[in-house]
Amino acid sequence: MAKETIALTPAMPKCWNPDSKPHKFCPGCGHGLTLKMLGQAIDELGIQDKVIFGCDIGCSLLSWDFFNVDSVQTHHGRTTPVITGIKRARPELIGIAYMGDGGGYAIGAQHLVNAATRNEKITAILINNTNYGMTGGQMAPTTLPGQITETTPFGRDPEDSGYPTMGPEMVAAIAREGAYVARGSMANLRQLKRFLKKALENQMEGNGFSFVEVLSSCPTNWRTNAEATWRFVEKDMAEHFPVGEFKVPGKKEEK
Amino acid sequence: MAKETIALTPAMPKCWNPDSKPHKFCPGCGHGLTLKMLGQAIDELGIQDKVIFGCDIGCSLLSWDFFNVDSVQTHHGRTTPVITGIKRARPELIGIAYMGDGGGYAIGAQHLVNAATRNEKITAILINNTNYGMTGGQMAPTTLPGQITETTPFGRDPEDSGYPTMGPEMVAAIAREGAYVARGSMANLRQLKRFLKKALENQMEGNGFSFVEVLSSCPTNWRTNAEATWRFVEKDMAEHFPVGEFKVPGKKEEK
Amino acid sequence: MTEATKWRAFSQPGKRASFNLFPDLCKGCGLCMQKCPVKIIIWSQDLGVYGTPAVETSDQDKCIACKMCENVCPDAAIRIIVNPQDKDKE
Amino acid sequence: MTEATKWRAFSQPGKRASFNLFPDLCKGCGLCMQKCPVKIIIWSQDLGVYGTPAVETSDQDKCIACKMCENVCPDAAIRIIVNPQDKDKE
Amino acid sequence: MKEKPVKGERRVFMTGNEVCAWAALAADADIMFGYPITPQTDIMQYWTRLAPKYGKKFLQTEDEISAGFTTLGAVIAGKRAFSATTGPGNVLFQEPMSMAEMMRIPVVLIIPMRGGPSTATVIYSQQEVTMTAFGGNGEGFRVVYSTAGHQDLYDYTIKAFNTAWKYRFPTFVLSDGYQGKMRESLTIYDPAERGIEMVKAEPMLGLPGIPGVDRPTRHLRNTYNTEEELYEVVMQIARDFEKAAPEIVEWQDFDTDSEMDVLILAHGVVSRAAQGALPLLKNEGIKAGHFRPITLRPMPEEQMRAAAARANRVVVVESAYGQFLKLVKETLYGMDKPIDAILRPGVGITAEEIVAEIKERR
Amino acid sequence: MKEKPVKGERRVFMTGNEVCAWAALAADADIMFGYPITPQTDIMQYWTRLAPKYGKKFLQTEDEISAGFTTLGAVIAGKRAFSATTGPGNVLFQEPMSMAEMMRIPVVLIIPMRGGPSTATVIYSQQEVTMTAFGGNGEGFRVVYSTAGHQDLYDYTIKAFNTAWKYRFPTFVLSDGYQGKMRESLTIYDPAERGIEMVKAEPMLGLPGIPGVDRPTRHLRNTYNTEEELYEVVMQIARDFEKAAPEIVEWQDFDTDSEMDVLILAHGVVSRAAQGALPLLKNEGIKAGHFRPITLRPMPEEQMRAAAARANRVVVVESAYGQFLKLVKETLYGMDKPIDAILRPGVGITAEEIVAEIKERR
Amino acid sequence: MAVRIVLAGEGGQGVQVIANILAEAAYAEGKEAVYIPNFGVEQRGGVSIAFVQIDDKRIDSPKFPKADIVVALSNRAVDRTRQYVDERTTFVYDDSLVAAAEIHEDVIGIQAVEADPRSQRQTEAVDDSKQRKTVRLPESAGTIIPLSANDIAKKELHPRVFNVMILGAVLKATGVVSVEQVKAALEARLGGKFAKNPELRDLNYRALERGMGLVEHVGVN
Amino acid sequence: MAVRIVLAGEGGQGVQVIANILAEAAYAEGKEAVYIPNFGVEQRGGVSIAFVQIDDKRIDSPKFPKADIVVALSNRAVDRTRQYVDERTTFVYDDSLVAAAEIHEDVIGIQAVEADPRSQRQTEAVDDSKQRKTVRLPESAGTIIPLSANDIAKKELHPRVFNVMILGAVLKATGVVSVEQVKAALEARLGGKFAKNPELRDLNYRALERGMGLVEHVGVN
Ligand SMILES: Cc1ncc(C[n+]2csc(CCOP(=O)(O)OP(=O)(O)O)c2C)c(N)n1
Ligand SMILES: Cc1ncc(C[n+]2csc(CCOP(=O)(O)OP(=O)(O)O)c2C)c(N)n1
Ligand code: SF4
Ligand code: SF4
Ligand code: SF4
Ligand code: SF4
Ligand code: SF4
Ligand code: SF4
Ligand SMILES: [Mg+2]
Ligand SMILES: [Mg+2]
Repeated sequence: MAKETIALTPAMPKCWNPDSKPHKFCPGCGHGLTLKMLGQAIDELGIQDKVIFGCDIGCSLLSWDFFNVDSVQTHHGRTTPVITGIKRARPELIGIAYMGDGGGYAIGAQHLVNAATRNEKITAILINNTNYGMTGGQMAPTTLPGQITETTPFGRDPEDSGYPTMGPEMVAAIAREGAYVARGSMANLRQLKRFLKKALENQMEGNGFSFVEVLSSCPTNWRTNAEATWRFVEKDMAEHFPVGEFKVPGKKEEK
Repeated sequence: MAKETIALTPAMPKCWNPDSKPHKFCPGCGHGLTLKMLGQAIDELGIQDKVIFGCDIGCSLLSWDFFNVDSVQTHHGRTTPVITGIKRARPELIGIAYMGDGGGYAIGAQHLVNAATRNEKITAILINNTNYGMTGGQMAPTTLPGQITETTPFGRDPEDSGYPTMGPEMVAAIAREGAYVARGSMANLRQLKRFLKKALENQMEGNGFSFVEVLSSCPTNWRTNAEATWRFVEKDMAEHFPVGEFKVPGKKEEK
Repeated sequence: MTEATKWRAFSQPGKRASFNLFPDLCKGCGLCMQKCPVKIIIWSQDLGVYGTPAVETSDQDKCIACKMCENVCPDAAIRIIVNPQDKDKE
Repeated sequence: MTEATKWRAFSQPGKRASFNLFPDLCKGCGLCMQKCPVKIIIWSQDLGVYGTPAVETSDQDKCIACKMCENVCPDAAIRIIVNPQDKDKE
Repeated sequence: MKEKPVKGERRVFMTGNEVCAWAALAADADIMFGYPITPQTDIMQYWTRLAPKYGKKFLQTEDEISAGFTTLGAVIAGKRAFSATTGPGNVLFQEPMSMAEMMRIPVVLIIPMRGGPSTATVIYSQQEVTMTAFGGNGEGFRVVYSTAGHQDLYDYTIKAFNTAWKYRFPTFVLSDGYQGKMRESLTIYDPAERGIEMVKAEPMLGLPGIPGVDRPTRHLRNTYNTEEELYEVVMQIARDFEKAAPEIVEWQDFDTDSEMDVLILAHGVVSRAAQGALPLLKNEGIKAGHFRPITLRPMPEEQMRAAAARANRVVVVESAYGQFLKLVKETLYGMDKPIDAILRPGVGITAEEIVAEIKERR
Repeated sequence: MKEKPVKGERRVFMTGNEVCAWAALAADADIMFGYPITPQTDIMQYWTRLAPKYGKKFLQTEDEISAGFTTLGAVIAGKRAFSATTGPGNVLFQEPMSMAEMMRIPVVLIIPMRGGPSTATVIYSQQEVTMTAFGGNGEGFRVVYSTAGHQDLYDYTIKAFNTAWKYRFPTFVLSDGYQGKMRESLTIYDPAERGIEMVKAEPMLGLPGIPGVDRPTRHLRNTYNTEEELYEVVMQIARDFEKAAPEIVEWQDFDTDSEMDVLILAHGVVSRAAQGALPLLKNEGIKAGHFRPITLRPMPEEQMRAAAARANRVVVVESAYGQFLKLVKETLYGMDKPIDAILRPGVGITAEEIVAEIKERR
Repeated sequence: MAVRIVLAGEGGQGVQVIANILAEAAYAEGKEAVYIPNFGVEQRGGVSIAFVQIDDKRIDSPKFPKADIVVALSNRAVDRTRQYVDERTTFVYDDSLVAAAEIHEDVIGIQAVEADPRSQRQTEAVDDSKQRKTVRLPESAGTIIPLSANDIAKKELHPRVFNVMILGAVLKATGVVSVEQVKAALEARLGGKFAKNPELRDLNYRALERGMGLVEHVGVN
Repeated sequence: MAVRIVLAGEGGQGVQVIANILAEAAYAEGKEAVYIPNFGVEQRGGVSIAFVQIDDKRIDSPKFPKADIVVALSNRAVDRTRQYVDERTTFVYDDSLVAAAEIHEDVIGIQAVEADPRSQRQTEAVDDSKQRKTVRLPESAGTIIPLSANDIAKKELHPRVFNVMILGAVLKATGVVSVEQVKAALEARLGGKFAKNPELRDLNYRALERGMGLVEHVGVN
């Protein structure tokens, strides 16, 4: 049968804001996939009216009007404290702090670390795309050894600037009972959604801090085509960043 | 035989600056003990002419003229970057960043975490006295659960503000080959000196980042007498903060 | 705002499911293509939202309705509609 | 600057070692006291640098020259000088 | 109904920091965020002891940047939130304050100034005037009250909450280390009993209903793609600020009604020395007046110019190296009054010193 | 001897950011620290590609606070270090800059301004004037060059290193997003060949010999216990700054020699529009001149006043909401020239717009 | 006075690279040129605008309110550039419009992907609300020139050289730089590729000339 | 004009608490009082200074250049307060000086530790360079009053009440507040302790009076 043009409703999560679609992310960007999983998680949990979505500066800012949930776009690295303030003020709301690896591990590392320490009852989602996407592809704390970026034109040299930050590992080392810490990947969307959902449920149950890092593509700055994009996420990144849950509430641990 | 008054040279480390003694720390303060061990380590390594000592704001600032080594007093939380800048500019110098738990784990946490990530070849020494000493005893990230401070007048409630930051554990979770990470205590001075010496040697060998947290007293803000001071350090703190080495260079690990 | 918004879609019917591509959403990233287990997704002559080629299937009858393409599309530009008889099997 | 600076010290001789306390360094914190294994360190009538009581030993002959007090003093206000005959045993 | 922290009127003797904590309670502030710094820390310490009794909250953050952004978060969520800082902490606070300026997030920040630049002293100063009024990468769309004593601290801390929430500009209560740590007497009161109604703190986000379904979604942002978009936004804020300015400005004048040999211009605690200098100058046969702007931003321009017009010359006195002087020159531009300045960065100034300097420079 | 990055004179066509990287190389800067931010990032990107060839270093830090403090560390250690930032990054840089101001640590910071307040735009602006000149909790003991094009960027970036190290004040090279990203032609050269000698960067710490034995120990600090101690320190800096000011100030004037109907005051890139407006105004029969301060801090006061004295009225033009205007009013205080202002926060201004406004307001 | 040029298109249509080549050619010819790329926050997906001024003497303001020629290559670009158009402006747009070919931002002549030969076109079109809306042209413009560069490039040459055609059109319309200089600038950028594949040079030159052929010299300056 | 008082001593001698009681008593008496503690960066070990002004009307500047009475309780305190002394100043110092008893900063009447009864005094003293240096008194002062409050407190009363004696001396010298008000202020602070141990009240009152007895009313105001 021939290809024909019809009118149809796309399979967007209910909480997506159709007026801002097509969204502002580049073709093939992992932000879009993560936000799809997050949207599905919000839909499935039925919390669209309770979520406050905060996005950082970095490509995450492009999601400022992404959802039909009340949203605030903050400063680079500062989404964690803004969402913390919202949550402290109104614990009945569900706060999501959405940021990049630069925002979370570099300029905002003190906020991430201390939100984890204090066990803030918020959900932080961090896009690990091994570079600073929005500013055009500089080295991020997560940049892979040897990876060429705008500020490591000869490849990241671990002798000079170290190895990629292991975020969830770090957060798990300081977070305590009630915290949920995981690393998902756009290479495993079902798992990613499960992690995101658990991270939200953990907040809804009032257990403590939830943190999910997401291995995510940046085809624009990596200068990859679709095949190379998948390869980078599934092979190169996976080699450096183990995917899984690092801390699950309920399991009481002695530190 | 009767007590008589004589003239004698005190058993101060050679690199101490006698003109600033008695030093500015309170009676019974662990800063003094740590700096004694550090002074001995510098003497034993014969590096007085190579060390640049940087102190933070916090009681550590009281050491700005403590040693006869070139010193710089910086801003609250910013000693790590200042020493990093010095070391990057002149790798032949030995940079020591000396700070409190507020300076290192709260306001300067992004610097600590990222110096560890980049494996900066500097030595960071952090005084854990479970409070903000200089400002008069507020909660620090390291304050013990239930501990009464000026900003937790009813005791630190982990439900509200979390559990103490596990600094070396966190740093060890992100630091890589070449890093040295340990937690010492004024309750074990010989071991503390060993840790400090190893931390300096690690820098001298150009291996990577060295970090030593020191369990340390603050009798003024804890409002403890000598007996209670020792008890707090040896018992209460030790219960929460395991002493030992968390990362030793040479042991190659896969992350 | 309650009504679900409809978009223009290029629809290709097939034995088990139809492949519906929203050209105003497709950015031509190709992620779907790589993930189709039966490798039927190809570059289309039709253009997507950025003027880059959109995608279509070369033979929709070969589609196994796994929805992989729909899932991996960051832009929700594909919708697979499983034919009624197949739906029961799901 | 090369010459090691001398300070005023209260010196108490004993069988194995002398206990030397620098009143201009002692802040009267009492940390040494708690750590003396033979519990001979006591509050002195003499005052330290902050006008608080300094310390001395109640019976220096009981001192075992372990130097614990010297080591734990954050202000380097104590110096234990082991008597020559004992020195050899060290 | 929840119990009121301050009932009726009460004469008290306290430190300025304690006054601020009580004022925030009286203004029905909901939550304080803060990071310790001398001489501000006591505000937090009093708040942590008092607030729980009235169901109010506190969070000690990891730094001032976080204190600022958590405060903004709480305001966005609909609470009357505030913070306090000074010196290097105020420097860091400029980042969140610039976001507040752009996004019209009301916020109250109490600043007992300390010496600068850098860490400097923890004691006293008036060296944070420029930064508080115009800090960050913005245009100074802010309200700054400069208080001269404990009664002011109480009155203007309460007022700051209403100014901020009514006009939606970041609002600052400036004082100094002396005031923060010093004790003097004042009257505290329940604002309601004096007819002061607190402007309601409405949520900017987290309203009832499903967004996009029951109501439009709220999407707040501070980033723009084109210069023209930004221009419109900034000009709108500028218009709002200028419209509000005449309603916001406050000042005091002393003996400025008739012709003066000299008009002393001073703000904050230094104004007290200026007030003290007037009778002394009179004794010396010098006809002096004193004008004190209470709001440094917006500046009571007309009023200051009117006062200056009646004087032969003007003397600016401040515990900074010309920060207030700059504002004065800008405000009085076009007048030809000679201006003398007594600039004492970081140190206190007394009535006697002012008198001596005025006599000397006559 | 190491190879010189720029030899002789060379006409080139590049972006402003590239110019800055070349200028720093030509000035023999040793190391750059920085954190990415548009429109500054390219400076880092050019530097990382060029610097290794000449044995020079680079470190990307975790944020601007760290970029500032690592830069200071390297300067303390005796290296010619620099950084670059803008907008919100400039806000954060105020903390380390206030330490530099206090401790007399020379440092060069390049700032291609972007729109504000807050994140705003990444494009163009002149809204960081107040912050760059007076930011932080200090008194603005800083030098600020405002450049109008790529030749300026090259010349003044080189000069900034010498000003900073000679006078020991933080020194800023202001430009804007257009300049940073735009390409135009200029001549690059080896400063030595033009007789410009680079002031040596001496170490403040880490000198030869055992401290306290072979030489006095260096103990640097920025904290003081008493107000009086601080006062002496600040006043000393003030005296040094005022002494250096006449040697530092730079300006340009255009057609200001004879009587003018109107004097246009503008700085930076807007000065080019003002220059362009002069012939157009002449065509319209308006006698106009233009004065451009190149140093915004210290301000060429005398020179600006002299130019203003010859004009009937003054028009201030800037891409900000009155930041330069304030400086002008302060500088011209005591004169009675009417001042008009064309304030366009965050947007570019053209010669035609200036002409139109001047005609309209005549 | 300077010739003022605005070029706008979708990210990926290669307007920045054309602008750059134009400015470089002018510079090489001894003229003064200023080129400013527009840089919003988005890496991709935003409208991409380039501002170019070319003159014999130093150019004063880098930004200008109205352009001598505005080239808009997509609907959004038309909207975004309307503000630069007045009665003295020549407004050029591509009437094969939104269907513009993908050309990577900073390389001329390379397209990431092309349609599979098996691809079929859709059989019919429904006109629903989400369908691409048409755009109002800036009527105030002195001259409005529609081009079908995209279609022509596809049909006659190669979709890859669409933006070189546009460059040719601007060149002809303004006459600010000589064709030789532009060819030299192209050579400087793509010389390596041309050497490997001389056909590419030919294709680009033909595109340039075809583009020039699409417009009259409208005497912009 | 306000009576201006400076009290200075080593951290731990309790000058802040005396200053506070003085100011509180004045406030209670219906006067205006301003009290500023000096706060350097060190928690302990620095010289502790208190500035108090008492007047019948509102006090203008919280800080003042010269004091009516300066009390210095250690050598360092003498050095530090020299700047507040001029010819109208009454300068009071303790000539048993540096040997001042430890009293915790914010509590009157408690000393952390006391000498062990077994303690012996040293037999002789050498006069080496590091020995505590003597201090030059501010000769410009109008009146200089030496007190031996510390010694007297030790001998006659109890070292704990040293600072209350000083309070008494200031009270007498200035006459700014009535003894009754000061007693009431003491009662307000220590009432609980007094109730438990009435002897303590007596001791404090005696110290206050003994301190008053040490000086004449010098008519400061
Ligand atoms: C204080 C400050 N510094 C720098 C910037 C510039 N900036 C914007 S986004 C960004 C990095 C974004 O990287 P990341 O957080 O990893 O997010 P991504 O774009 O990769 O998703 C930077 C440095 C800024 N906006 N504010
Ligand atoms: C930016 C800034 N914020 C706050 C302060 C005030 N401050 C000085 S020291 C200090 C805390 C000191 O605590 P810590 O680092 O634990 O050191 P400690 O005194 O306990 O040794 C604080 C908050 C400051 N100087 N600068
Ligand atoms: S630049 Fe990278 S991270 Fe940003 S939107 Fe594009 S692909 Fe995504
Ligand atoms: S306050 Fe605490 S940490 Fe600071 S010097 Fe005193 S005892 Fe030491
Ligand atoms: S549903 Fe599965 S088989 Fe069908 S086109 Fe999509 S990916 Fe291929
Ligand atoms: S994944 Fe989506 S956007 Fe990408 S090519 Fe396939 S349909 Fe188009
Ligand atoms: S040396 Fe040992 S035994 Fe002797 S006094 Fe010191 S601690 Fe006691
Ligand atoms: S430890 Fe040192 S300072 Fe403390 S009491 Fe003993 S001798 Fe004195
Ligand atoms: Mg990233
Ligand atoms: Mg601490």
